[in-house]
Amino acid sequence: AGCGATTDGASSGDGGGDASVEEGFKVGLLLPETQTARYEEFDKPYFEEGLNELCENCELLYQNADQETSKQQDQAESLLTSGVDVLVLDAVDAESASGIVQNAQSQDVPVVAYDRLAEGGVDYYVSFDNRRVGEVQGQSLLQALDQNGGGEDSQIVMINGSPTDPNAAKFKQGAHDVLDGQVEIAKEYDTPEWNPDEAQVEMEQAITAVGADEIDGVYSANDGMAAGIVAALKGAGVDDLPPITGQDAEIAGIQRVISGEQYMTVYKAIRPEAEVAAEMAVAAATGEEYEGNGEYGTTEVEDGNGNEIKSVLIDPIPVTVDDVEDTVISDGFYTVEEICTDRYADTDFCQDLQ
Amino acid sequence: MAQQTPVSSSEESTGATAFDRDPRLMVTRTSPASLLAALKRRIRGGELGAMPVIVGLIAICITFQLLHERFLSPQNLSNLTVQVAGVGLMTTGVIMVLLLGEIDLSIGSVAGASAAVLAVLAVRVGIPEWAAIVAAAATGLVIGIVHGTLFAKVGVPAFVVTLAGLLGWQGVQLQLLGNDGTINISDNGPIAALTHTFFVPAFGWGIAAAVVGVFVVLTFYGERRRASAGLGSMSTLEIAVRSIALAIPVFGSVYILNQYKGLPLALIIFVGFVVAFDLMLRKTRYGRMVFAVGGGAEAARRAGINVDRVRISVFALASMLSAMGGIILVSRSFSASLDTAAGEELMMGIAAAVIGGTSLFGGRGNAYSALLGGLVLGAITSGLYLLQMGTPVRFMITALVLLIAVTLDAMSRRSRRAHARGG
Amino acid sequence: MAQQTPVSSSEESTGATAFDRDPRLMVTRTSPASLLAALKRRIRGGELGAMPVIVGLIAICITFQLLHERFLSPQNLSNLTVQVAGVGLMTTGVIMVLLLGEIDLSIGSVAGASAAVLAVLAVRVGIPEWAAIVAAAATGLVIGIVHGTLFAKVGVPAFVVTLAGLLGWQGVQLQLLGNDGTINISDNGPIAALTHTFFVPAFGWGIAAAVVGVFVVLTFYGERRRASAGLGSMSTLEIAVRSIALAIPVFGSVYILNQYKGLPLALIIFVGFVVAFDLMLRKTRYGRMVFAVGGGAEAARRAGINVDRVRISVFALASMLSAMGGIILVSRSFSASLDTAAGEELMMGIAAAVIGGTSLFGGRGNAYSALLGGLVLGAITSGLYLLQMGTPVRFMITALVLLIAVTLDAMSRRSRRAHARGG
Amino acid sequence: MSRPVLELSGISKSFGAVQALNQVDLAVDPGEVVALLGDNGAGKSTLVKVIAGVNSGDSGDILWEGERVDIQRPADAQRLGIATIYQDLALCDNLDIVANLFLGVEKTAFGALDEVEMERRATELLDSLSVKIPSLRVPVASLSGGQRQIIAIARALLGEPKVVLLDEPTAALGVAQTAQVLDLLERLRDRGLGVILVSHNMADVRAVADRAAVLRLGRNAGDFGVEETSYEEIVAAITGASDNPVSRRASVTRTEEA
Amino acid sequence: MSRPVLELSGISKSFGAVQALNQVDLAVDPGEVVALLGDNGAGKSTLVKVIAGVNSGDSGDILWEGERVDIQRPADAQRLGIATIYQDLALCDNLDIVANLFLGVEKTAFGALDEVEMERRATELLDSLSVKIPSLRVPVASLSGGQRQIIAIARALLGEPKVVLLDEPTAALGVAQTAQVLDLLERLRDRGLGVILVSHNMADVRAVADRAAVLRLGRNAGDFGVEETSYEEIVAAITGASDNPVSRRASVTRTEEA
Ligand SMILES: Nc1ncnc2c1ncn2[C@@H]1O[C@H](COP(=O)(O)OP(=O)(O)OP(=O)(O)O)[C@@H](O)[C@H]1O
Ligand SMILES: Nc1ncnc2c1ncn2[C@@H]1O[C@H](COP(=O)(O)OP(=O)(O)OP(=O)(O)O)[C@@H](O)[C@H]1O
Ligand SMILES: O[C@@H]1[C@@H](O)[C@H](O)OC[C@H]1O
Ligand SMILES: [Mg+2]
Ligand SMILES: [Mg+2]
Repeated sequence: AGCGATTDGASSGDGGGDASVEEGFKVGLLLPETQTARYEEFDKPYFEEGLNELCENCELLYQNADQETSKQQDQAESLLTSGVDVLVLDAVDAESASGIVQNAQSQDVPVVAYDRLAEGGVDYYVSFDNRRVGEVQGQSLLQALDQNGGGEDSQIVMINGSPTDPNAAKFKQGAHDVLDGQVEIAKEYDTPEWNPDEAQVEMEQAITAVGADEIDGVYSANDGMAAGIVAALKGAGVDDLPPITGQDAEIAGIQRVISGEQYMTVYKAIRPEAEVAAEMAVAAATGEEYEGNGEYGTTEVEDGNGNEIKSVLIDPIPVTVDDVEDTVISDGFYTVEEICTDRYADTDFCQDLQ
Repeated sequence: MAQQTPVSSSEESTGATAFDRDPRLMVTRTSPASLLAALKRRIRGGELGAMPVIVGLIAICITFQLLHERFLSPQNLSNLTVQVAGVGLMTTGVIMVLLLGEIDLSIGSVAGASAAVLAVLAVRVGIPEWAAIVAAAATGLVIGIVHGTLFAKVGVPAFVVTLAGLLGWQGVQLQLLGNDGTINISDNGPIAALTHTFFVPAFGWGIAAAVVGVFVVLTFYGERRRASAGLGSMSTLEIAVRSIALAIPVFGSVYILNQYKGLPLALIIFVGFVVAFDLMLRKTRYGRMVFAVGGGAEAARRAGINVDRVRISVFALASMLSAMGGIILVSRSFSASLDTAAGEELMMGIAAAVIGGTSLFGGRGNAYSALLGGLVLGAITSGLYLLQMGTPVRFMITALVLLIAVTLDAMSRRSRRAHARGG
Repeated sequence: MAQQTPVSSSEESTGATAFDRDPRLMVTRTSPASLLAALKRRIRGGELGAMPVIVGLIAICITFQLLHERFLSPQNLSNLTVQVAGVGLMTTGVIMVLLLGEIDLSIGSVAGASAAVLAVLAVRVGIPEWAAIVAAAATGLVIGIVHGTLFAKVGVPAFVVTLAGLLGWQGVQLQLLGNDGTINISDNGPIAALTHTFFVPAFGWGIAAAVVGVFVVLTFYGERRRASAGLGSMSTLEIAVRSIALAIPVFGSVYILNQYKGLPLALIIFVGFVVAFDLMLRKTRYGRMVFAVGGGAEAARRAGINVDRVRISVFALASMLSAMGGIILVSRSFSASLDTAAGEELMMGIAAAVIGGTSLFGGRGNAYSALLGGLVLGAITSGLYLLQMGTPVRFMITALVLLIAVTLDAMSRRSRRAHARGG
Repeated sequence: MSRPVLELSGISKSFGAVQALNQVDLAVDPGEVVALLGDNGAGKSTLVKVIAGVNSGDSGDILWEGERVDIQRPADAQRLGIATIYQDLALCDNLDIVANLFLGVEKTAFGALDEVEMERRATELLDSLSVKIPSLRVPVASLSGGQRQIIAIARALLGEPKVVLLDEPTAALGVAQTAQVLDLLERLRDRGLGVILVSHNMADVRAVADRAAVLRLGRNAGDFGVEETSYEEIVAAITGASDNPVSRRASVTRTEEA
Repeated sequence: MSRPVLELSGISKSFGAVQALNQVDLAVDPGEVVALLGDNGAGKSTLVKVIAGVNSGDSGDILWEGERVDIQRPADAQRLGIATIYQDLALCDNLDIVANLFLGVEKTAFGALDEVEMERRATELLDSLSVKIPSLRVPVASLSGGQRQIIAIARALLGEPKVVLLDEPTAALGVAQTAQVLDLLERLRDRGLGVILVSHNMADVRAVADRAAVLRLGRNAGDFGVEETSYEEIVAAITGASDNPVSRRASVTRTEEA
């Protein structure tokens, strides 16, 4: 049987902790899904780089769960079988993940929660505040509406993420916290699987129901869905697109931002997040106490079971056309060439940089 | 106790009477009254054809219109026709496979993989968009040939082949779109034009007139030939009734669509494929072979039909249509992404075929199922979004309507089922 | 030109010879040599039964062991048995439905909805966990009765009923878990115990001995009865060979599992259900009826079988097993969430049944398919995770192995297929 | 004469636009073999299926031992004591011979199927019908046409029926098996069962039937005592004309020896 | 006599553990009707299917007009000029009568199916076989047993075959239809076709066949000139014993009139 759920909040280091950087050890990384570009493209490679810098001889074992809880559980067991010394877990479902956490700790393997706070008393946690993401999106949207001279009677449409993704609920909460009372929400949808085609149909129906001219802005929970939303608006003959939000700073999203089709996206600076996670993992595996690095300090965050988890929280960054250069490009997230493909070569943004 | 009944001479003159005058047959088709009587008998006998679906579709439309006044607006109906085109093409392919008595679980993944091929070629490789469209469709064709060959030649059940396809081609899709996740395509090239082109009113009227005209002429000519060959044929009255029954929805749709942006190219593509496949299935030797293999593969083989070739070609066509569905999806959203066609498309595509009246057991159905079934599901989705239903409710209502639509059909078919011969 | 062949008196004495001595039958089963010969003839004739799957499973295990030294470690094998239990129960249900010649697309959603019921009752309502388990299983049962009734009585095709179920019950799952999304259950109550209990070594050995012992005694007694009734029966040699063939995997598994945490309760539950359903299918009148309906519903009806009742009961059992699968999934992760059983479970469940050798066309298959097919898919997944395959690659390899496994079976079955009578 | 065990009056049945049976009457006494004759498509099998409860008629009455009964499903007919051998044999192709023989009436011991007992009785039964089958444990799908037919016949006789309906039972049988089945029919008659025999084989009909009822195009077309009616009369009733292919053939072809 | 159009030698075929055919020889000349006789399960249909390419034999040679041929698939046999009527009729139940008749040999006009022409010819053809079918446009699943049989026969005769194999073609037919089919067989013989007729009906065999080849338990068991052999001799060859159910029945039963 597993051990109790009441693991002491300051339990970091009391499991495992006998590995050494010189000899190297195995680090397991579990990411939640592949439908969103960020995990395979950024999170994993950045984490790997970070780990290699701290511990040359360490070996990274990686799995992706395709947005399925039970799959992630199988993968965790597989990593434990392979003998990892620390587990870095981006849970598909934060609450269900308590099973994984307990299983790991019963084998003296410490757990670092990555991006989403797995329950069950993990050792460390690093993330963006998902609720903050929603707030940032909402604030940007309000700002854009203000610029367009809209006030409380502005009408917006909200296209939220998957009803089966707990993150989506957090984004939605954050956005509502900011938007409620400030604007009128004419239509709101949850979108199965974050599917852009589905989002497009939702938007088309919202346009039919409300009228294209009556929509002053659209809250889109991520960039993928924003693609469908833009298409719906263009299809309805809207040339002057209302402000549309996004998230993830996908390349396609950035391209829409520079061409004026999408107002903003949220850039989650994944590199520092991944680097902090690597630092936490090495500390946990070698039995040291992680105290933050020069740039980010630690705070305590309470998880669903009431455990206080030592955490690092990184602020999500809103990116409008004015910020692209200072964020994703200067961070090396994308190069100018990647963004300014043929289709986008004659945008002001690309013209200016060339 | 021999009480012989005399052979009544009124019944028939010789033993070798032509059987189309069999006294047991209660149908004639000359007067309006007998037409109506025949209709009634068909309803009682359960031979309803597409009627239950059409009635269901109308009921759905009325319900939603009562609940939301814009449901039947030209704008919404125009959107609806474009919304259903992508999955509709996939459904047309599924119908071909269902007619064989098989199932294709890979349509979504094939559409997704082809969409990825399209975007990669058009954007990353940079070949002209029309060439990329051809290449994407060809990708579908090749995939279908692979599926068909594994099924027909190697003998792997189609369910398994296409289940493997469902996983495998999604793998390919992920691999191709790789780290980008999403590739935007131009919003004013040929790809985008597929779903964002609308024709001026006159063109719509022209098409409608042509369609109805061709139908009337061909029917009339065909029935005259039947009559002159001494076979039972439709009366002029019946031809007229049928022509009007076609003309009303055709002209009606054009009228409504012309009030918004005009006839959408996507609708023409979709309906065009449906009509083409319908003609192919009903009027050509190839179509006859497809039905024969679906109704009894061994009997077809014994009749000298190359069963393997029919099977391979059907899977090839089905995957090609899925690929085209994928192209339409890309066109609509100006982008190919990791989850293009990776969601409900598979289930909805198959559901549409079944709702439209194509049997899951092979050998019974028609291409129009794609149109009718697609419209039913599209209307439900469209209506529920207008009413802003939450996902759980939407799922449940979709399920319910799906059930009701098919229950209606099943109940009407029951009497027929009772007659079918047993194993 | 009449060249009469004389009636050779050596052939047979009277016209009414007992047919089990038909001179065309080339099989006897007494000597080791004839046993081997019979085996060879069966291989050539394509009557391989479970052999290809077992060989495949062994090949997969060897391959992965060569690629990763911990694949066959007690820890991994122990995990594997618990990992496959949930979907395995769902597969057992699917097999029942496949035997009827139907399909159940709702297993994932039913498992998910039942899991939600379990968690809501146990945590939010706060009834005792064992009562919640019973209630969740009962939920599955009721859902199955609804499906079965719609199918059998109303006549809606099972595919459509369960497609509606797929959507509808997922809607219910979403609705029940509402905004929480996830409900955690206690990690040391009865629910958690289902998958986190392992038995001490002695217990495992006891079970193994009991299983093999019962098998030997029953087989021996049964064959003696056959012999004394003058029917063909197995020789003692054959009984011995079969008993050993059973004993090796049974004792072997116990030995290995005892080296880690011991025999898992979840494995006993899973295998227990498989064995129970196997016995029910092969040894009871009810099971006979299920096969009869699957092989020819009309023939079964004419034999006086209440076809509707058989159908409804099968769907009820299938959904109940799905619900139990859902309970096991909850137990494993200490929580019910929005995506419990909402992913690959459906496809994997059906794929496992097919890989295990149950036909998609009704009337052919057995409950052991759930175990064998589940282990094959579980081993592949487990092995690929150990090797850290990326998702696209993993999808593609899973697809490939699925194909190979079934191709092997299909090829061996080909000769038989060629003989089957045509429509 | 004794009271009919089974009596039909005014049975009608249509399939869509085809009126397959139109006001048909028929009766069979205990210990009587009634041949039901008629051209292809005359409605014989349809009538048999109405009696057996496979399809219920659109109208008309069925009297069983003088009382009106309602036969909705095959199980109803079986409960009354009607055993039926169908023209389309109604076997489960995936099941083996023993399983088909005992389908719906399996023997059990301690709740489990008693395969030994069933196999033993199946062996006996098939032996008595002199059919050669290599193994009782093959799926019936692999049997020859005649072998399937014999299985179907054997099946119907397992219970203790009062009336047996046989729809062309000897059509696929070899000469020896046909002889056995005819013997069997005589034994059934002698045991007091009512038998309705559908057949196109006049020789068989004349050999075992007491009475012949003829259907033509779904209607009654005569009821003859077999002994007092000539072959030509019956054929004329079946085909509906005294000038028919049979009579034409008889007059032009070389002399038949039989 | 003329050279055989079709000659089989040493044909063997087994299904799993059952040896259905064992070194079987058979030949048919042009203009000859050969009856293929045998008990149920003797292997007649299996032999027919080997010739027709449905199952290929395990060993043995097939000579066509003196030359070895390889018949792998039904299409091969059809190409040679072999038309086959199967005992299990091999119709597509979902297709209507016209579609079944012309399956694989549809008439077309401008690339499209010429339904008018096909329906016209179908009408003619079925008329000549004196079968009554309410409508040509119903799926064959709804036909009576005999109606299906007639469709299968009509189908086989649409082409211009040189050899026709008929596996119990009259088993389900009414008296009139049987007479028509026998007439037809005689016409085929007169046109110089080779005909192999599988039948259990000795009267039919004696009426049209020139020669009778007997199979027993998968082996050749005699080859008789029909005219010079008695009924009893043939039955003895079929059953493998001169004391058989047929002879026993003939001796105990009341006098047969036929
Ligand atoms: N399920 C059905 N659907 C439609 N028509 C049917 C159906 N069953 C039978 N019929 C029609 O009813 C008529 C009578 O058929 P039935 O099978 O009773 O003939 P039958 O007398 O048994 O002929 P046979 O001697 O050929 O077996 C035929 O014309 C047939 O086509
Ligand atoms: N596909 C098959 N699989 C296994 N055994 C078969 C198969 N087909 C035929 N057999 C067996 O081969 C033997 C010969 O069958 P066949 O059908 O040739 O007999 P037949 O002479 O045509 O008999 P009938 O007069 O009853 O039609 C039978 O014992 C039968 O069980
Ligand atoms: O970044 C987002 C992620 O947090 C969420 O879980 O899935 C959708 C993504 O856009
Ligand atoms: Mg009949
Ligand atoms: Mg035969």
